[in-house]
Amino acid sequence: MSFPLLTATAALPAIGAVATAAVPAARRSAAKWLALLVSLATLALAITVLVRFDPDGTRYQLTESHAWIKDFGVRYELGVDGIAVALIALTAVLIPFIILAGWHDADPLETGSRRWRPTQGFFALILAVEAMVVISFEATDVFLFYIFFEAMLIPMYFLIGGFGDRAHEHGEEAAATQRSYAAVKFLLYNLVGGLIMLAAVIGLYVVAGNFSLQEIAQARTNGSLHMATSTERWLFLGFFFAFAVKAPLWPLHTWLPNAMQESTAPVAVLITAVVDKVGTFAMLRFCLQLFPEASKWATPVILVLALISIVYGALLAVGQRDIKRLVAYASISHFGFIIMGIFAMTSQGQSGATLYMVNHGISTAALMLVAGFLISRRGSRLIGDYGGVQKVAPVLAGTFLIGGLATLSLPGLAPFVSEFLVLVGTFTRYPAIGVIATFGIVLAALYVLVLYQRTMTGPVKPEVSAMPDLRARELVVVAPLIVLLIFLGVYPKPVTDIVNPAVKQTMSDVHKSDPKPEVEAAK
Amino acid sequence: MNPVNYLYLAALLFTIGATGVLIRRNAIVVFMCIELMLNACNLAFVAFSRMHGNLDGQIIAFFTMVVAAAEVVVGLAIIVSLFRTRHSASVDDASLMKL
Amino acid sequence: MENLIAPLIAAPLLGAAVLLLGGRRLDRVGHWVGTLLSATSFVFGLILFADLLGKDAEHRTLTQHLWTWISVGSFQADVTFRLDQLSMTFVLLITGVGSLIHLYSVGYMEHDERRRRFFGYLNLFLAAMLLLVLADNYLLLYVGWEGVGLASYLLIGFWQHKPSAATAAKKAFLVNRVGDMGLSIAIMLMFTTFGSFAFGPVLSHTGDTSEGKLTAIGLMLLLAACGKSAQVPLQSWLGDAMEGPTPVSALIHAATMVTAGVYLIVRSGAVFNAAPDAQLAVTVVGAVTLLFGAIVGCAKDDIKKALAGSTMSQIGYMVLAAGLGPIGYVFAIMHLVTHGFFKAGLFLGAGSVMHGMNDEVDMRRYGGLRKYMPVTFITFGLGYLAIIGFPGLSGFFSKDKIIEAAFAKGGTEGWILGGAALLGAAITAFYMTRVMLMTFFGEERWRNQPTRSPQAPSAEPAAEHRGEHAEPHPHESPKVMTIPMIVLAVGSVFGGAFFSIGDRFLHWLEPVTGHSEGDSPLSAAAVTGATMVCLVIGVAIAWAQYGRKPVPVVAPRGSLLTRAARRDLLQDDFNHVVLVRGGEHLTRSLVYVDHTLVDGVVNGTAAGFGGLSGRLRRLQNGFARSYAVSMFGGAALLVAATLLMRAV
Amino acid sequence: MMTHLAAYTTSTGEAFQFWVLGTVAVIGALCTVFMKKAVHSALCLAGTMIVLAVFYLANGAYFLGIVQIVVYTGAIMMLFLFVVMLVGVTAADSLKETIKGQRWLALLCGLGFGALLLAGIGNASLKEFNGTGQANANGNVEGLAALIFTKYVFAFEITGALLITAAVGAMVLTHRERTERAKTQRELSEQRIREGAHIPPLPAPGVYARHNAVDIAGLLPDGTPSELTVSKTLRERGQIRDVSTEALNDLRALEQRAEERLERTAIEPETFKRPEEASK
Repeated sequence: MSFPLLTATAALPAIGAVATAAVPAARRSAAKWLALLVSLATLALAITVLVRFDPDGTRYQLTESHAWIKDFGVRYELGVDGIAVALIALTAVLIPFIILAGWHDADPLETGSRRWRPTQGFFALILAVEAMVVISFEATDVFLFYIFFEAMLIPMYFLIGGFGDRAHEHGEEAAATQRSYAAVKFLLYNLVGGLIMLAAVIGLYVVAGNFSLQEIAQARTNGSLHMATSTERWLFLGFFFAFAVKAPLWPLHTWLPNAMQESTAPVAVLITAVVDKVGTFAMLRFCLQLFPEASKWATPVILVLALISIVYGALLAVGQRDIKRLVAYASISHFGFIIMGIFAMTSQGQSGATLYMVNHGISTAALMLVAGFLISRRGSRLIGDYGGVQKVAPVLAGTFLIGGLATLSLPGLAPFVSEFLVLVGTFTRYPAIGVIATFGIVLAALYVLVLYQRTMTGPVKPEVSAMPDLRARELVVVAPLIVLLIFLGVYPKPVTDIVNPAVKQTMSDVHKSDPKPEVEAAK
Repeated sequence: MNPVNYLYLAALLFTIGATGVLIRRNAIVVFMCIELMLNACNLAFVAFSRMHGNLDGQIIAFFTMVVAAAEVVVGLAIIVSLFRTRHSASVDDASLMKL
Repeated sequence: MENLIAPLIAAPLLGAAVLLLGGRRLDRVGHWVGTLLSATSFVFGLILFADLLGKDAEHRTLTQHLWTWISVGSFQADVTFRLDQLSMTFVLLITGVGSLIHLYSVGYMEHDERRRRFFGYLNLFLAAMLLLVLADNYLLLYVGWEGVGLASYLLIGFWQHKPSAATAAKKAFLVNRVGDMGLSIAIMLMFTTFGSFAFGPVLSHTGDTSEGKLTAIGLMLLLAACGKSAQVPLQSWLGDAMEGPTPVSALIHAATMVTAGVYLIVRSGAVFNAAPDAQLAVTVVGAVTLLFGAIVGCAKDDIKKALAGSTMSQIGYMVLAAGLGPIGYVFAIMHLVTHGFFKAGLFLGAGSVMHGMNDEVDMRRYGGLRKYMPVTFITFGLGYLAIIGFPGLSGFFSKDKIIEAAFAKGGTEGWILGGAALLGAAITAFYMTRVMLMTFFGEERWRNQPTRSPQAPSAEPAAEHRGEHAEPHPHESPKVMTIPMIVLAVGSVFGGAFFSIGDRFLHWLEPVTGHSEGDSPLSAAAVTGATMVCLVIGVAIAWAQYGRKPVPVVAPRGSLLTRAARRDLLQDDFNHVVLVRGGEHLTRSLVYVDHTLVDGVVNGTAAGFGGLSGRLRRLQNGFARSYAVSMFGGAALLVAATLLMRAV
Repeated sequence: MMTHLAAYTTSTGEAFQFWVLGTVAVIGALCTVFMKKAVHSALCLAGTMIVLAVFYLANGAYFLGIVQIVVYTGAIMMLFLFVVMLVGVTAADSLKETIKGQRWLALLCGLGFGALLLAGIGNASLKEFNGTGQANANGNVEGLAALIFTKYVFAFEITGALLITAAVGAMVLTHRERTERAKTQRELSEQRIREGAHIPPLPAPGVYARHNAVDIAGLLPDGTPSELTVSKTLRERGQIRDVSTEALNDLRALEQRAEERLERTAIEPETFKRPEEASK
């Protein structure tokens, strides 16, 4: 391993963050461009990783390993499997769009109404988040992962608490208080999860003697490391709790709507499309590999919770009056699908879940960013304040509709593939749960179409009559995402090819194999 | 009788002094109580020196006295300046440690 | 030759892409581009048809594999097309009738500034429908299936500024989604049962599995069919779908959307053949819908809604036939094709009438129009004769066969179904005659009537441009609209005869669907006779009611049944009360629960900690003495500790 | 306990002395704590210290005994009294507790602590008890000196440093350097005018000709005493005698006697009460 590619992929945005923060206050636009360039360079690195990665090769590739804290056997160990590669690619792809979409979100306002918002800080924080997310996708050392899993919260906290919508129905003060409430809620929620995980991490060290995922997993599989059933279960719960908060899984979800509602659209995308993925990813990588038996033991409960998330999230999305909250609850429903796919313990389910992470990232980004553009035009997040936008801003409405259709996973768009895989994967092992989960697609249609109808159709409201259509920058943001949605919808092979081998590995970790069909008609 | 009683007495006096410190509000009286405690300690030291048959205990008691003297001097000075500023010698008036 | 299948779909898809992304530049030529591309795919269809005819009956199946779509473990979904006689039939129907409707729309939508987008949607509709009928596996079919749903959503809600249109579109999509749920569950069941969901493996291995499984699959497929084909209980969207422009109604009702369900059932014939219970369910649904639609059709004063009711009932016929198994499949498809002709003709005619009447849709404000729009009158009349099954016209052959087949099912079921079919025929005759009389005969009720009557708020912007609100001036529509009507009229006159002389259609389709002659308790002649009698009765009653005595402009209150029928037999009210209201309450209460309960627990914990720390803060009262007390207590504890340590 | 301390006993004289003086010491200590006025506390403490000095002597710590009397009772206690005078002899801080539950907590801790301490000593194994006999063989003072200047010499030096520091600290704290020159009479008067303070001389204390003591507040026309008439210090010490009612009561008595002499029945009540008192 000559050139530490993975380290570079994570380090580049980190350095970029520092550089961006260092740009003098007057040169705001310079900071923006710098951040954009860094994110694009990171994308290039991520693509190199994608290319260098050989799906049929060994499980973990491009590995790096250096001793770090000898006394506790903590090592700086990086390595990627197919799942990680896919998610790194997703992150690297989304960040440039997020930056571009938030181009003016952090500009200081001339009016003294709102305190000066440091642009440099905004973009630096976004890059910092990217760096941490990437490295936590790469880390194969539990302790290393834990550190960045937690450290992620710091920049997120400032992004949520520091940069809100310019428009707020209850005026500036209310906005500030609600923002800080949301930020603190986000922080505390995840800190509690992280704390419990820390206890589990230490417990793991006590049991296993080191933090290396590969070594422990290997020892687990060849039986050289035996855990008492109760120990394994407790450790599993410790890890799973943290990931379930991050994911988020019902009933640990209530931080997400506040966070997404109060933060600007790009940050909301960052939360739900990038950061939360770490939680589901970690379930797949750590929970299943380190504690296979406990995972199987907990599967029924987790599946039921996931099912509740799906239906519950969708129903609440229907009941929302706030566009962003609606999207947030929709995401909760989708995370329910992802977790269900992971714990269905079938190759379809887990490949579908991984695919779902990618697709959900893209589709939510598309929907949420367009929603953000809409909100920035009218200056309100309330659905009731819109109407007839389709007539004045057809392109905006069209992209919004496509994003919505992706969210309701219309066949031909990317999310359909993953959602159907998850459903099939679940159905083959737990038919009842699969059938109930299918109701989710009806509810999804309901909330998306209601949202579209109330905002875009009907007679044009006077407030929106002067609304401009999408600008060039905004089109640059949305169009590629839509193209990506359609492409992955009709030709998901590139992703599945990378993911499938990794999923096969995970399946063998938990000693599970797909249930055989009743009639072998496929041949 | 046996000299252990001296120790009992010392303990008793010490306790009384301590309680006084807690109960009284007048800084001067508080100081007196502290003196009382110190003296109780001295008595104990002296009794110990008698037990062990060497003079170390007395030496310690002697040092205690010296330190007590110094402490009284400084303490009373503090009280005086306190009284100068806030016209009272109550320890409760100087409750600035509150949040 | 099979390489022509992909272009067949690609052409309209390309059209949709170009028209929707093209922007304003294409506004002037857009409609012609759309029409041209759909015509192109019709031409491709014809070429392929010729090719198929060239082969002998057994080898008339072309497949084209493009790429592997999804491949995870044993889950293999390919993008593969399959063209056999069944799909060929549909391709011709869809592209043919579709192209005619395109042509018609050029005139009909002339005054709409968003015409380009309209044609884009039309092309999308065709593409989705073609994908549906050409797919080689159920998952790909599902793509077309939902694509049709999307296109219908876009077209029904084309006049989005009308809340009613937007709502109708949403309703259509949602109701279809319920059906789609059935389809996806069916696919999952197939996967777990057969390890595949491609037509080949599934349909050829139905013998290897239990009947229960197959029944489940069948019922799920039926649910899907109900959604798309507007069968009871998922029919409620069809009536509202009339909010869309009339050509859309024609397209949905004649060529594309509603026929999908029938296609699905016939395509999955093997499954149903092996699951009699599912078949029975299909026939029941068909029979019920047949009567339901007919009754609704009788009560509507809105010409489009009346035709919608008739569609429902005609599709009911087809579903009924499809449910009868091999004895019915062919006739289901045959009726589907003929129905495609005459129903399209009827709708285009209706559109032409509205076009001439400032988009007035209330038949009670028509009357005596035959003088003013002769072409429309004749074509509409021929369509009318066809649908009521006038001897010699296409409806006569196809419907007659279905009724025969229904009787041929045998046993009491046969009698019941057959009876229902006969009754349906009578009612059909009644309401179609009613439409005919109210529209083209009687005195001219539109004279000195302000148009835009309250119960017909469908304000089409085309009319708003012309801005006519005074008394309408009925006039014949332009050529571009009448030509398609004429073509369709021809089809609806001769189609049936052409198909059934020498059982051409039967032989064409048999290799795919299979066919068996049931043992009918009645002779074919008897059935035909009975049908004729019913027909005459229906027409007679209609004449008695609407022909002899004048039609009141304001609808009479009518009997209980009439009023119920006007409200779609209260099915919408049921939905509204149970689903909509209930759903609203559910979501609202859940929002409350989420805020107070789930979030309340969290915030409660936080508040609890806050309060606790507040209490502890009190200890820091700043009095040196109380600190001293704690110190002293601590000292005491230390002493105690040391003593204890010594003690033990 | 006598059993395993049989090795060593003391003379009955010392026993008698211990019990008598011990009682005195304890009483003194208690008084120190519970006396209302600081002066009394100081005096009681002095007593206790003297008793302790006697005990030192009895324990063969002659030097300490003397030092105790001289330094403590002599110097330190005088210092205390001096400060008490400075702050106010009769500044009686009421024993009423202001901090809730402080007293009970204090007593509880005290009792618990004492009990524990006594118990500790009780079961401490204090077997051998060899007196200071040979330790004081060649003089107690010499012995101490030997130790101080050999073994504890560093500690001794440090204490010296400590004492000096203390002395300096005391000076720093108490002695205020006058930085600006003193204000002249004129300036003071001008300042008074500027601040609009009480300009004419303060009213004199005393009522009528009967009470002219400085601690008696003069009465205002309505018979209420005026704060202004007594000095600030007295006011702060709360040493004001209110005689506002006395004069009236005397008058009442006088009239009553006169009436008795003239055989009239008293109509008014016996003593005249100030209105606000009556309202109480």
